[in-house]
Amino acid sequence: MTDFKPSILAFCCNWCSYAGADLAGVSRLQMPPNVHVIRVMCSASVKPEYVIKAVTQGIDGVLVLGCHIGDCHYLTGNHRTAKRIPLLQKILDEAGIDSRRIKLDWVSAAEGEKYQKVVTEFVEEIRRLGPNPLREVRF
Amino acid sequence: MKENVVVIGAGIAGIQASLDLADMGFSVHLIEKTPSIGGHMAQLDKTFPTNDCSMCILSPKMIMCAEHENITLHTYSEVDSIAGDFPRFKVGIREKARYIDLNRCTGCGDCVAKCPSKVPSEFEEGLSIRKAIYLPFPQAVPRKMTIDAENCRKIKDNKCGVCLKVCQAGAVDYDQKGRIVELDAAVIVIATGFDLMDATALPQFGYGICKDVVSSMQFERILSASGPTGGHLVRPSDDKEPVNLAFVQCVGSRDAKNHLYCSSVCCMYATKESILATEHAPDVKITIFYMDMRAVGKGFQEFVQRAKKSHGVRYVRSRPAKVQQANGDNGVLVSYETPGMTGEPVSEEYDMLILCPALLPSSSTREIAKMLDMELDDDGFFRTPDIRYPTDSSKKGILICGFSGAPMDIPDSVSQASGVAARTAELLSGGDR
Amino acid sequence: MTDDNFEPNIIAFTCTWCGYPSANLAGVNKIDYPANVKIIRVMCSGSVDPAVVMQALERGADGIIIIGCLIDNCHYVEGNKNAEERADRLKRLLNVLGLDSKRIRTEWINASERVKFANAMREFVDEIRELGPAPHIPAPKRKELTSEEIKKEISRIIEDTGAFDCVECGKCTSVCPVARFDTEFAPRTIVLRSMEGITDNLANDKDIWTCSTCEMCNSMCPYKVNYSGFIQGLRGTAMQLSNSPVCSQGGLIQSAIRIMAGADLKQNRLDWVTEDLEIAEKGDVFYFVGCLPHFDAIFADREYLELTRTAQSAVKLMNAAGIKPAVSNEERCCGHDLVWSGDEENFLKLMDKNLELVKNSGAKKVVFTCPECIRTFEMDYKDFAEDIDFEIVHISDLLVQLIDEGKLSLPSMADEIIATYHDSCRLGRHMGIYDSPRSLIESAGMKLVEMENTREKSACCGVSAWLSCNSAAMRMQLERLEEAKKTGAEVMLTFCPKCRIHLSCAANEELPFDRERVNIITKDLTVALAELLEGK
Amino acid sequence: MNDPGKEISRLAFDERGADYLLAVREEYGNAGPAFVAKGEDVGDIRTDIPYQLVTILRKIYPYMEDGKIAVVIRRCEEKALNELIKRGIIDGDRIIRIGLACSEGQIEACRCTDPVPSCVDIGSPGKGWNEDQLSKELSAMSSEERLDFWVAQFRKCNKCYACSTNCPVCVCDHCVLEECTFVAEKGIPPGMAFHLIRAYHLSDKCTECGECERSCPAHIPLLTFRKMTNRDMKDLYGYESGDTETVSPLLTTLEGDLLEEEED
Amino acid sequence: MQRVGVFVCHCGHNIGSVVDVEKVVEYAKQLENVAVADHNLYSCSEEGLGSIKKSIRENKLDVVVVAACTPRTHEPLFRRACEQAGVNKYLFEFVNIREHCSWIHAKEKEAATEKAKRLIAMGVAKASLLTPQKEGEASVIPVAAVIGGGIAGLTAAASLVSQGIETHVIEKEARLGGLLNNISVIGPEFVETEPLIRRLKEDLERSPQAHIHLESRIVELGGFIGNFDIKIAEGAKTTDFKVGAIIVATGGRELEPTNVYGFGKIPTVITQMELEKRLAGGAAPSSAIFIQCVECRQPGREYCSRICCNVTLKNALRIIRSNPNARVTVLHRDIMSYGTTAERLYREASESGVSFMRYGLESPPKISEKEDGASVEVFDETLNENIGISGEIVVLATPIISQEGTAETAKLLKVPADKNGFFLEAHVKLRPVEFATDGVFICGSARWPSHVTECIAQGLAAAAKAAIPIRGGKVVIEAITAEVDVERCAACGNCVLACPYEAIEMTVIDGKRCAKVNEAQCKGCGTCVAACPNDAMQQKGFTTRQLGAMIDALIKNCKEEAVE
Repeated sequence: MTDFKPSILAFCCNWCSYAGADLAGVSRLQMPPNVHVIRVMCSASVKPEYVIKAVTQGIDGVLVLGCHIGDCHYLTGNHRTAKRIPLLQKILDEAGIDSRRIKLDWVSAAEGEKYQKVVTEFVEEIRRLGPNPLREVRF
Repeated sequence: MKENVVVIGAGIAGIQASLDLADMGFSVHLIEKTPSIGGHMAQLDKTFPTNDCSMCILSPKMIMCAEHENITLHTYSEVDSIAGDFPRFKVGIREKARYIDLNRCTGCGDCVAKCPSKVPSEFEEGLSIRKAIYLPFPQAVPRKMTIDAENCRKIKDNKCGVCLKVCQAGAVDYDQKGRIVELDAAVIVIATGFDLMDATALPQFGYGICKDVVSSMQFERILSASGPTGGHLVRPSDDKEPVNLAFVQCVGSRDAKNHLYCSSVCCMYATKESILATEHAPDVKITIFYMDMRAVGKGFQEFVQRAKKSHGVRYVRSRPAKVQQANGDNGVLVSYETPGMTGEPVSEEYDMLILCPALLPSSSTREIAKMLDMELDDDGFFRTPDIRYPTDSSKKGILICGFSGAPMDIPDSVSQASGVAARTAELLSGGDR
Repeated sequence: MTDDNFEPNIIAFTCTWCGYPSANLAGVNKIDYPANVKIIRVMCSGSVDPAVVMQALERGADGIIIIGCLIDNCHYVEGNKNAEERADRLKRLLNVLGLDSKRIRTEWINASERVKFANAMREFVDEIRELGPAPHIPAPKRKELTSEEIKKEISRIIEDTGAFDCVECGKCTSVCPVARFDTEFAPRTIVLRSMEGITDNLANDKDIWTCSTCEMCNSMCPYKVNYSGFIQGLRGTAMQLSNSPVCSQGGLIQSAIRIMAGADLKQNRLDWVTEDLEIAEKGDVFYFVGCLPHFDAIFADREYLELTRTAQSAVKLMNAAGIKPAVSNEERCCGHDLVWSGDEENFLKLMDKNLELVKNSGAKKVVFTCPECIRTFEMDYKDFAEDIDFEIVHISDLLVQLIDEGKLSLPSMADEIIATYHDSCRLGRHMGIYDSPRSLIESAGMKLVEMENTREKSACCGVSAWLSCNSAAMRMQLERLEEAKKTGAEVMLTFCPKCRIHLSCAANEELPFDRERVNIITKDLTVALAELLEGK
Repeated sequence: MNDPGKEISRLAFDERGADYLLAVREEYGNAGPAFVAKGEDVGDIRTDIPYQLVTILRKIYPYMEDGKIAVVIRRCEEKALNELIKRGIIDGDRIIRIGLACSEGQIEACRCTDPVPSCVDIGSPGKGWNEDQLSKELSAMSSEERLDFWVAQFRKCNKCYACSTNCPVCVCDHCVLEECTFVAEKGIPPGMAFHLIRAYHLSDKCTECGECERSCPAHIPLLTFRKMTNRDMKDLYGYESGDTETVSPLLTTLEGDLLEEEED
Repeated sequence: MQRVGVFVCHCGHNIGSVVDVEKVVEYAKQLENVAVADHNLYSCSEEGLGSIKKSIRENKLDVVVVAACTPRTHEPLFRRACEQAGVNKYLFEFVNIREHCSWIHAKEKEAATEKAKRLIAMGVAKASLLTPQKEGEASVIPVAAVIGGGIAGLTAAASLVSQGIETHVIEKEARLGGLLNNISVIGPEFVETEPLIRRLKEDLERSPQAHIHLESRIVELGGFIGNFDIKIAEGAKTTDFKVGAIIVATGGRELEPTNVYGFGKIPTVITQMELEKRLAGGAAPSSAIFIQCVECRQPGREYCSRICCNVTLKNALRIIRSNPNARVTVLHRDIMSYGTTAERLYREASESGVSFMRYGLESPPKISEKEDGASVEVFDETLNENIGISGEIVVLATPIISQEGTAETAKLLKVPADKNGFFLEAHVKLRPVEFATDGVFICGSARWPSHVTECIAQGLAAAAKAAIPIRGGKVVIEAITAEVDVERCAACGNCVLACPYEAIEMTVIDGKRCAKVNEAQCKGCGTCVAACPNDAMQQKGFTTRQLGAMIDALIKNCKEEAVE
């Protein structure tokens, strides 16, 4: 349905993806207004429980954006993220929640355009997937 | 006891030098001719190549400068005399009368509203007016009013006096006198920056003749949200949004009859201003007349590519020779030779023309050089004799940084300003190499 | 003074309809006439270009006779009238040059009058034999330049004029008045091509001749490249490669000047000196008249020019200030047109003669009215000759000085007329004299109205050194006249005789628009000032 | 087998020098975990009732300052014990293992794929199942059907915490699911988050002993969910819980197998 | 409950023109715990800060939320303002409604205003749960290390030493001097390089404070500002030492052209460095052709390497000065001789006969070998003609590229490098010689190709920035480290293994096994927090309840919206 406005949560790490988002802003790269950024110190500090909480309570999509492997301000923080999120996606898939609602990607401080691309494509993907089925499911 | 260091000129170079010196533990006296620190960078809307809003990255440093316990500000003051030599200089600072009690004034602005006499504002490059009692710009530091004696009816011919009545803080004091502050200083840092060349000296460009020919600094003010037009891109003659506008580079620079040197920053700020212009007025078409597109810094080439590709800026490698009034009194006719193959004289009509005049060593650079008989190079910048110390002037103990030494952009000025702090520490720790 | 076995060399231009048939009939009827005569058939006597006649005299003919139909039955209605009128003007020029005007003769002979033809021939040959040989100027020798020498020569020119500094910014082309109309011509491209060492096309490059050398580009160049000096140098080299220009007036004036350079003539340049004018052989002040008499002769059909009145006025003004200027009949053309068309060899001859002249007159100050002459003295003479010790001053500066010193007082004009002043490029941009003419106009009580393009930006009259007269020049002249008219001035004052000639030439043409737009008379400022003395 | 109890107590006390024995004993008609000191009567030890003794062991371990404890452990319990040893929660040397091979019926009940302990002391090793029937069906379903299935199942949960209490590897005393930081609805049933968080927490510990499914009063097929999660863990990182060396992949760096930078 | 103050900024035009600030302020007023909501034109100006401080005092606020630009520039500024108004500087939350809202949704004003509301709701939710923190302090070892012994590194070291600061210089080659070792004279004033390097070397060798390590590379690097410990492999042996600050001056190197313009095939086609050697030997060619922008300012390597034009001008003049009738041609796409002395060099070159020809990127010069050199055919844009020139040598002006081994250095120092391999400084305009990582500084061509004079200036600047913490003696540590709730910790060991810095160990506290964080070593990344299953591990300023509250605020907002 066309007027479906997806609500999307994005975790951005202070050193790379948050700075990339800032650069996208400074370069006035336009993107859909459905993404809400939470600044964390490192993508590795994003607890999978947050993602589960968000998805199970109606958030349509969660973006976890960290530094490129090797760029992490905290050395190998983003390695852990790179291990956790795929497993989380599989578990959600097992439970029937479409794993494409969760996306992990790497955006460096100099990649304003990539941030715009990731955000815009993710919103399109979520729009295609439609609203989160768990929204109406009343437990 | 902390040694005293006097820094003359509070542009970005002076501010950065003062902050680094103060962080190193020296007691800094920062002298600024105008009522507020900030220098020309305060007038800029954005800075290249990241388009950071200039005031947003400058005001934190200005505030840190004002609040740093090791820095004493002497604004609206000039260097009266410098005697002695390294490391015991005697500096006389003439603090001009502001007719305002700095401790009481809160910068609320009630007086400005009532003041009757209007004066063209230097900060807005004459595009809008300020009052006789004024605050140079909203984010001024110190945020205190100043009464400009020449234009104040009360001080000049003892009439009016409305600001005294209106000021609840009772900060106005018409018989305040300027004073001379004597201080001794171990090292003197000169950061007197640049002045924009007055383009009326080149009548062929029509500055001051055609209304729609403006200087680049005026255009920066037009683009600025806190500027005279509130950020709306309109042309001076009829306040209409220009459809096509052009930049002319090297006005007075790279010109054997005026200034042979290249002012280093005009190519980049013209590109920046053109990108900003397309943001303010999306369907404006922009042409930049240039000689060599000197985009040499980090991210500069990509910046120019972006201007070309996603903002449709047209770069023409040619220097216009003549600018005449188009029809009526708005718009201009620019005649230049088409570059390359055709090579024939063409004149095109533009709604608005922005000149990028030469950036000259400032008048205070000359005054101070005369006062200390320091050597200037043939372009009027301070000579730095020893290549190992780019910030050492021809006199020991007197250091220079920023535009007073050579044309350079903000990052280089900031680097030199920090370099001055290192040299000061070297000189004063006796370990001079 | 004729040596006895001198056989004159006579050329007869015969028109096809009368002249030539009469010669045929003379032949058929075996009426002989001296063999010195060589016959050239032309369609009509009117088609004989005075320049061709002059060049014939220059290259070796002793006498030229033009034979056309009887007046009023010229096959082309008025061909012979034109021929007559042109021959008169040519005679006057020869007279001024010191060549006997009898060397040119016109005869109107019907096709059948074969006897009249033969008699005319015989008569003319005797007359010329009587006169003796005309001075013959050999054609200038062409030095064979190898491409290496050319390159060296050009880089010397580039060195002298600072052309190396050119950064291809295009300012010169964008202000060049010629380039605006003639899209082929671009000053920048000419400089660049030579800088890149491309000199092979110099032998047939026509562009270098179209430059009007008005130095608008010099005034605009940010790196002080002396572009006009560059063109002057190039033209000199081009001449060596026998790349000669197409001169206006068919090269008549150039060949007259070459004659003045090559031959020792008994000139009569001072016919304009009336009794009331006091001039002298020697004196502190020497007045260099220039070729005004010659132009008056050549352009006699435009009476309102009255170029020699400038000379008269100048002397009158000087006399009024108590100066008896030395003026010499031996004066030669200053050589301006030759130096600008690359004929350095003859230019140097003229220079030596003139410098000799000034030295003999003992003058310490030489006064000029003609901007081209003063520019040639001030710049080219000082360039080539070393011993220039006299002061070079223009009449305008002299008059202003005299007025300041109170030696001269000009009564101001009764009814104030509105005038505009045209800065000739030689006086303005080349010499930098802008203010004295204006102060003179003001002190004369005239209301000066400035044109839009004035002082350094003053527009060019389109032609210099008789070289670049073409459609572009024409449009420049019309534009200048229109600009003058637009100021509402009644008269356009200037000091330059050449500007007045060229601008007058434009005014004569058939105009595609209402003539009123360009209808403004030009007047020489010296003459205007002198008229004040006479209370006009 | 004659009386397994005797055999076990012999093995534990006499042969392997244990001070205590932990086993399942039947008393007065109901079977439960029994903690027998050396020399005490072992009683009627039952080896056919599936009971997670390692959970009990973990709970009493802090209070047993010294002495060796023998435990009757099946393969899944052995692996659970290894997980606890790996995390330093239990000192392996103090535990004596008495391997019990599961009976056919038990293997079928647990759809166990790895029923034989490393050393079989009691019972004869049976053949493990290769696939859990339900998880096969589930993975054949579309994600909507799977979602409806699990929503229906999890709607039955009344948050009695039996599953986490009885789970040998669920070591936290204050379980985060008891608070509303992540499990928003305070009411019953607790919503999907409860189960998904638990699945994630156990992904690198669960040894598929099936105790959660057995102890769930609402009969939610939790073991199937555990098996599917473990299969994901195996697919992603080739990790199977149950040994004392390999560190959980969620805690280690990418080492060699660097995720090649997806060049987009 | 906390009294929260919300201050929404217009930021002049940047936010005010897209987000309806008044409507957002009204919305913020009715949020839970919000005592006061206000807006001003420039919150970062003195006036803005003044009004916030006044509002904190008047309304006795506990926590401040500012909705403006990115926290990465102004967070310290607003935190200090809160401190001055009596609020602990960590009871402050920054909501970015400029870069993350108004600037990127300029055309959807309505949606941008709604999003701003939601962001502020999330900010307030977190702010209500903030707790006061105290910053840690660490002492600074008064020793500095300079990596790289080129002109920039030597200047920095010489300046530090002469300020009385002990400095280690770590140079991977066998001798100091870097690129200048094989350049004999530098433009634009033709200064000899040998005495310059020699004097700097002597200053260092003479001073007891300086330790020069040649042929040495850093193998290990740990610690943080004030307490770095460096292990270097010096020839055979390895030495390690502790330093307070590190200056990176690894410089750049000249690009070896890869089969372009016949390099490698035609012997007379050489690079600038090769030409420097020949000119140093005094052998000036009779004619030379310089080609600029070789393999740069083109797709794949877009940047302009800033110095090659001036190097070409200098070398062209050296050829002409030693052989006046030499013919020198420069094929270029722009001459980048910015500044005073460089532009005069350009004038002098063109006046002494160097001819400059402009070629387009699409029509590069074509080279063909000739017996006594090479001939070049170039399409001159201005003359619109193909021009053939021949030259005894053809010099390719290739760009300065990043030093090899930059990737390792970056990894060791944990500092970013851009796509061209040049290090990324903290802020391109205002912190050009510092890295985002505290205590690590950058100067010279490692940051960006720079002239010798610029390298020296940046060397001095880096020395100043390094001297500040060392002279200060102590350094403040951000209070965002992790802390363990001993009560809840189940000693599962996840955090110990997860921590990238091994800053956590398992201990026993009054009989209970639990994890313990070494505050000084913890960098505050939060990896352990995510690994901890039962919320025992919390990161100051980013606790699970705070972030949970933010997620709740978003969920609540979306539900309301769905209902509308």
